[in-house]
Amino acid sequence: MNEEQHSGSHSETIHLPAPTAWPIIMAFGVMLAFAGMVTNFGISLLGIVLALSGAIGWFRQVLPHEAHEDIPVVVENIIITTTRPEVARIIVPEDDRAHLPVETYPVLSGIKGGIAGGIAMIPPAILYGLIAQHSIWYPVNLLGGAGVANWRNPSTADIAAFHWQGVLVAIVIHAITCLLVGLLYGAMLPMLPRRPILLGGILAPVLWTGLLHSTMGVVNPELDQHIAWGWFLISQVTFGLVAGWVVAHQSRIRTAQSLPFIMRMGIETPGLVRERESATENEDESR
Amino acid sequence: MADSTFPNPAVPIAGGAHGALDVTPPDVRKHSVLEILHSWITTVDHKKLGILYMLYGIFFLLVAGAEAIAIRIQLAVPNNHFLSPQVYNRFFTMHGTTMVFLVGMTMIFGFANYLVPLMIGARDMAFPRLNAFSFWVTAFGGLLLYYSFLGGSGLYGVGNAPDVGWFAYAPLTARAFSPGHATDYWAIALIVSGFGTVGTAINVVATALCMRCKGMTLMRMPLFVWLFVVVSGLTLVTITPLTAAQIMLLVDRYLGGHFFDTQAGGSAVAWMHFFWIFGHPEVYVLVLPAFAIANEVIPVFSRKAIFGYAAMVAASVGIAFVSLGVWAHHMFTVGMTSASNAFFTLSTMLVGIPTGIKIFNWLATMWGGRIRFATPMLFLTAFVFQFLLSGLTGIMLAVAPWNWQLHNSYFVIAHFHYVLVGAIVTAIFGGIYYWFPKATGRMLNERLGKWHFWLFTIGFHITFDVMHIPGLLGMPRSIYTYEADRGWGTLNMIVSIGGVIQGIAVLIFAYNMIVSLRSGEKAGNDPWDAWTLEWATSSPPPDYNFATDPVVSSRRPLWDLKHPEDPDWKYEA
Amino acid sequence: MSAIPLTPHVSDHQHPWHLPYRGRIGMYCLILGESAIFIIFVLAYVFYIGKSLTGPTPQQVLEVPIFNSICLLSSSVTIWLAERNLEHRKMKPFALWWALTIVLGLIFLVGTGMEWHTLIYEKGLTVSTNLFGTTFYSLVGLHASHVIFGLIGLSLVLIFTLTGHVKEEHAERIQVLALYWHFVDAIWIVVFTVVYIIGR
Amino acid sequence: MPWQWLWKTRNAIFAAALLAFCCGIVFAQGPQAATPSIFTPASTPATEINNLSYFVLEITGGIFLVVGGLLVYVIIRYRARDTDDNREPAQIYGSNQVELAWTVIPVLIVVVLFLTTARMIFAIQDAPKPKAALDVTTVAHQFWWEYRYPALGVVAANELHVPLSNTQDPKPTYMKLLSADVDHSYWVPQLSGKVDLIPNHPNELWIDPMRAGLYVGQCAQFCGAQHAKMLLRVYVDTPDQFAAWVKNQQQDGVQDPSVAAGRRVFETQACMNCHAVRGTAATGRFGPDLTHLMSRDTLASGILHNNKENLRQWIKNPDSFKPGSLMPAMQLSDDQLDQLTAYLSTLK
Repeated sequence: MNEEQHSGSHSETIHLPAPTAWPIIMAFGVMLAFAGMVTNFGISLLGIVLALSGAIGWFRQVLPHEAHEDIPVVVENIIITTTRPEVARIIVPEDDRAHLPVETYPVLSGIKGGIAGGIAMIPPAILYGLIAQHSIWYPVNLLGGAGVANWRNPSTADIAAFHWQGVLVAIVIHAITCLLVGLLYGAMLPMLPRRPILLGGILAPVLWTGLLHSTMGVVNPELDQHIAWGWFLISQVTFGLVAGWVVAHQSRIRTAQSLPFIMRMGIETPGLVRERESATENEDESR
Repeated sequence: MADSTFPNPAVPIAGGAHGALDVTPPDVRKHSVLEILHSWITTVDHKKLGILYMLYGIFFLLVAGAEAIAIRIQLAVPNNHFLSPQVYNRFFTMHGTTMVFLVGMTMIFGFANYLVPLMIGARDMAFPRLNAFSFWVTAFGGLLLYYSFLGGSGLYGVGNAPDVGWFAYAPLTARAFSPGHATDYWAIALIVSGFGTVGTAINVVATALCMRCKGMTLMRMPLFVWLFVVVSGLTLVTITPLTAAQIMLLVDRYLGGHFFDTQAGGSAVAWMHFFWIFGHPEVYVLVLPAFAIANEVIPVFSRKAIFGYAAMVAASVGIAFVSLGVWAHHMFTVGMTSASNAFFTLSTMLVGIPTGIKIFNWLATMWGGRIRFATPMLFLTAFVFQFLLSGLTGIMLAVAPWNWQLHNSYFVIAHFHYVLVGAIVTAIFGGIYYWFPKATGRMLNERLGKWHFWLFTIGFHITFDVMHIPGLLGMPRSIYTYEADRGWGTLNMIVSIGGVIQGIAVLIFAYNMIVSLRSGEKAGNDPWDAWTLEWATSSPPPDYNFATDPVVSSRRPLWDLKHPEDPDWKYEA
Repeated sequence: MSAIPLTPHVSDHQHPWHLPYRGRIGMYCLILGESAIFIIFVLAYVFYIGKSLTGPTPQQVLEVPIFNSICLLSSSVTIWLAERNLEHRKMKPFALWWALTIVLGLIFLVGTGMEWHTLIYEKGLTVSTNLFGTTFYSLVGLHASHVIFGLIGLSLVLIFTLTGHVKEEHAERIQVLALYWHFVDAIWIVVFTVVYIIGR
Repeated sequence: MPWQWLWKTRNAIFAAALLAFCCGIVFAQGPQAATPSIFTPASTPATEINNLSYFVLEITGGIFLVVGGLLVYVIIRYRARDTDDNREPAQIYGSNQVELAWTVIPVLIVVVLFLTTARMIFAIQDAPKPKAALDVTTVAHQFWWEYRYPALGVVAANELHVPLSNTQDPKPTYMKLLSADVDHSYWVPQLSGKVDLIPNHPNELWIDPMRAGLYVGQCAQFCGAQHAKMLLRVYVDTPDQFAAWVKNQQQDGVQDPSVAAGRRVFETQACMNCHAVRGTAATGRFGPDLTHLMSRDTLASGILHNNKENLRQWIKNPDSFKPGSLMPAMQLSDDQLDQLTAYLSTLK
């Protein structure tokens, strides 16, 4: 394999493919063959003859053995050096925030929390539909309305009726959003202080609802007109609380708050790796 | 290959970490002009072919740039008569076609040819003769395209070049609307140069997969090489549909076929689909090499390893795959169903996610570094900024309803020139400043380089920032002139002035290359204190690249040599 | 043979360094690109089914070329048998199977030629007759041109075999060529399905 | 030293100043009255797109401020300094958590943007057509526009008249878009987004203009030599104006015996092969219908003011205004030109 390039490099010469004019002749022939279509058939003929002779010449270059030339090697020392011989390390102070808890939740717990919360927020939403509009489809259609064709200025009865597109779109939107929020939550969890229930259960839903309240007029005006923000907030908080509860009941892992922010971010760098390895070793010993 | 003797034990150098390599000095025998010419024409050396690709690309950059300047002069004031409508239409068609196929494609393959074998520690490409054929057939295809200025309607007719737009929408390309041979030139020249493109793409993939030096596993390949594997794969599945569409066009024009003949039930929309199935991934074929250059230059000048190597590889592959499913966002106005419009809106927005990851990773690479703003890094910093902006205008265009307003307006022109000039050309300039010392043994003049950078960047922003506005004010593309009462006059004048400034900057660049080649500062083998294998041989490298086959054990083999106390392989393993 | 020690890692020296054969990778790439061309032509064919404004229609003029297809598809088997024989250094059976492959390919080409002759001169279908004619001749013609290129390659190998130039060490290269032939056959299955089953 | 820093970044400051200067010129001058800006909508589709565009601009602007701000911070904070201790900085290889976080946040943004966009696509594209809607068939030609009002029996060219609409009693105009030759695109930015006119591929477009007046635009798909001079003029009339306009257009061409000579020129010099004048033998369809030529403000698809002198010049040599136009110069004598112009001027 790769015979002519990589063999015999220990001697004073190296085999390299020999220069050849056949490829350029063939290329010129191919071009002329096509150029004949816009000029003159004779040019095509000339091109075909050239291309064929190029192909034959090329063929003879590689068969039965690829032609090569020997290039003499003159050995010279190349010094590989740098102007910056030293490398800085990220210094991790040992006493950094040692008083904080040293346990947190794995990334996957966020996804589990997202799924659980997504399921848990359905009952309050449905309940709202039943109480306010006597239809379980009302909140579903509000969410899925964007995907239902011809949905302009719907009446309340319209929204309360069953539309299979609405259900489908609502399920997709709901599932994607819950999973993503859960994933984001899980990814950032190890970086942030604990109290997932306070953060994810109360604070995040309130912020999220506020953000939606201000942008919903553009994102989905039908939803904006028909939405009951109180119930919306309840659903969101349900999501947050359940997600937080699920996360809180996952088994904890140790990478935690005694470390500086850069390590909680999961940054990979030589100095920190050593630190982390030694941390796990200590952990093993302590157990 | 099996044994691993150490013939050159490291020689300690005061104050530096070190390693040692064997190379030869360049051949110093005197050659006649004819001999030199002969050696370049018959060469199968990837380095020489890479340089040929670059020179060819730069030549056509100047040609197509001149066309752009003429276009801008014509548009500088309303109701101008500098160019006739026919000449204007030929110029913008040729400008687009040249820039995409003869400048963009050749320059990126110039980089691939020169650097991929060096970076993976190989002696040449996998198929050296195919490599030569690919270059020459591409080159002759380009010459054929420009020959149309002389021989448009056959040798005896009045000279005219293609004038149907670089997208050549049917049925404007039918014999009934484009008599003569101008459109045939367009199709045939692109088919011919397409052969070369496909050949090189095959070559790059085979080289990267089959020619790696010992220890260079796939996950240790420089990101540059990774990106070019992705680019070549993408080229293989995008240039070929274009060739297929051109064959259909020629069947229509020569054999009386009806593929795009709307009178006989053919479909004009089918051409748009076929063209954009090629046309949109083509943008990524061009921009991924810009990413590739950024992935090499930004870490070296920030003095840090690239942040998130695996994520960068995944994002590149992701971009390639998603880009195959977004073509119809060029067709939001042709009357697709609302569901199709929604689908292509979504798929287009999805491209933003892997590209976002890349921008964040470059920022994280620079974060905490010691950034040296030499000319290559200046260009690459501008690249990141401009690419961010073009990505955001891309999101705007992906919003189908807004696209109904923006499509085919000057906003779109500004957007894709932001990608093509602001991202791709800027990165390529940076790449040339970075690797010129390796290819020639001499540094490009830093002072001229700074002039080039600042003039070019300022000119760029004057031109293309302002160019968005006439689009928002209702100015469509491809018009040779416009009414005076539309309020586009001043804006177009500013845009044209910016274009001239960019032209001057490019001339400075060309001057810099010529001067530095003759009398530039000697580069040495590793002027930027870099980490990939191409810097482990002399500048310019000998014909055989490496006297002995390199062996690597990490993504940054030269870092390992320079910092034996903190080698990468310790971390990566 | 020596190597530059760019801080070799200990474990690297324990595994032999193995890379794929470049010819095979190159052929896979070529097949990838060719597939894209065929996809576009097939899509065009499917898109234009039933869009012709005038006759003749496929039902009126097309006959299913079953014998032809069997010949072409069985040539995939014969070329595979030839490859196996070459690997085992059995040159005579190799040449025999290889020649049979070429004969089968030729039968296919002649069959296609006769089909076209009938269509053009008896049934009056040309490229410019209607959309069906345009798409039919383009797609089938594109495939036929690939068969021709494949046959040229196969014939060259046969000539070299008969003159005694082909040896066991060329097996890898010959397998690459066979790969191309398999691709041409596989494409025929697609073309056949689209043109003679779906489109008819 | 701040001064040193200023001196070092003088190029950047110069660039910023130049940019600010340019923006100043642009906004000091401001868009003119006839500017078809997409930000001054006058019809529901354009208004909804305008609102959506502001929403998208806010989101992308926010992203730009955050990421661009980070870039500027990195450039300033982490540039190599003279006081550099000549060490390599700490090497950081990546972080899965951080990658995950900055993947999910863009995905969430995409979800929001997509839902908003999808709703808008359906709202505009699939809007139900009210009974009161006016139907117009628009046929694009190289390089002019033909308008047919099938319910009203009116054929017009280049200048579209539509009735005013309002939210209480909507009177939208639904256009069926056809092409006689190559691809064109219908774009009047203040009324709606553009829709292409493609041969053998009918499309639809609707507008419900809320303000009377003239709206301009032009063909937005390259269609040949005179693509640039294929201008669009949409007149939004009050109900009375519109009724009067329709009434006039429905009549046959004026038969004025005093210009019979000109009419003879029209009928003998091949004009009638391409142009129609209702009530005469001229029924050509390749060029614009001239039955009510003088009721239009402009000639040659909006590029010339419609008066006798321009009309005469245009007939004499169309190529001097529109090189590549499909209307041939008929090589008429000066007398013939005068007679023909006089005749056409009576077609009110």
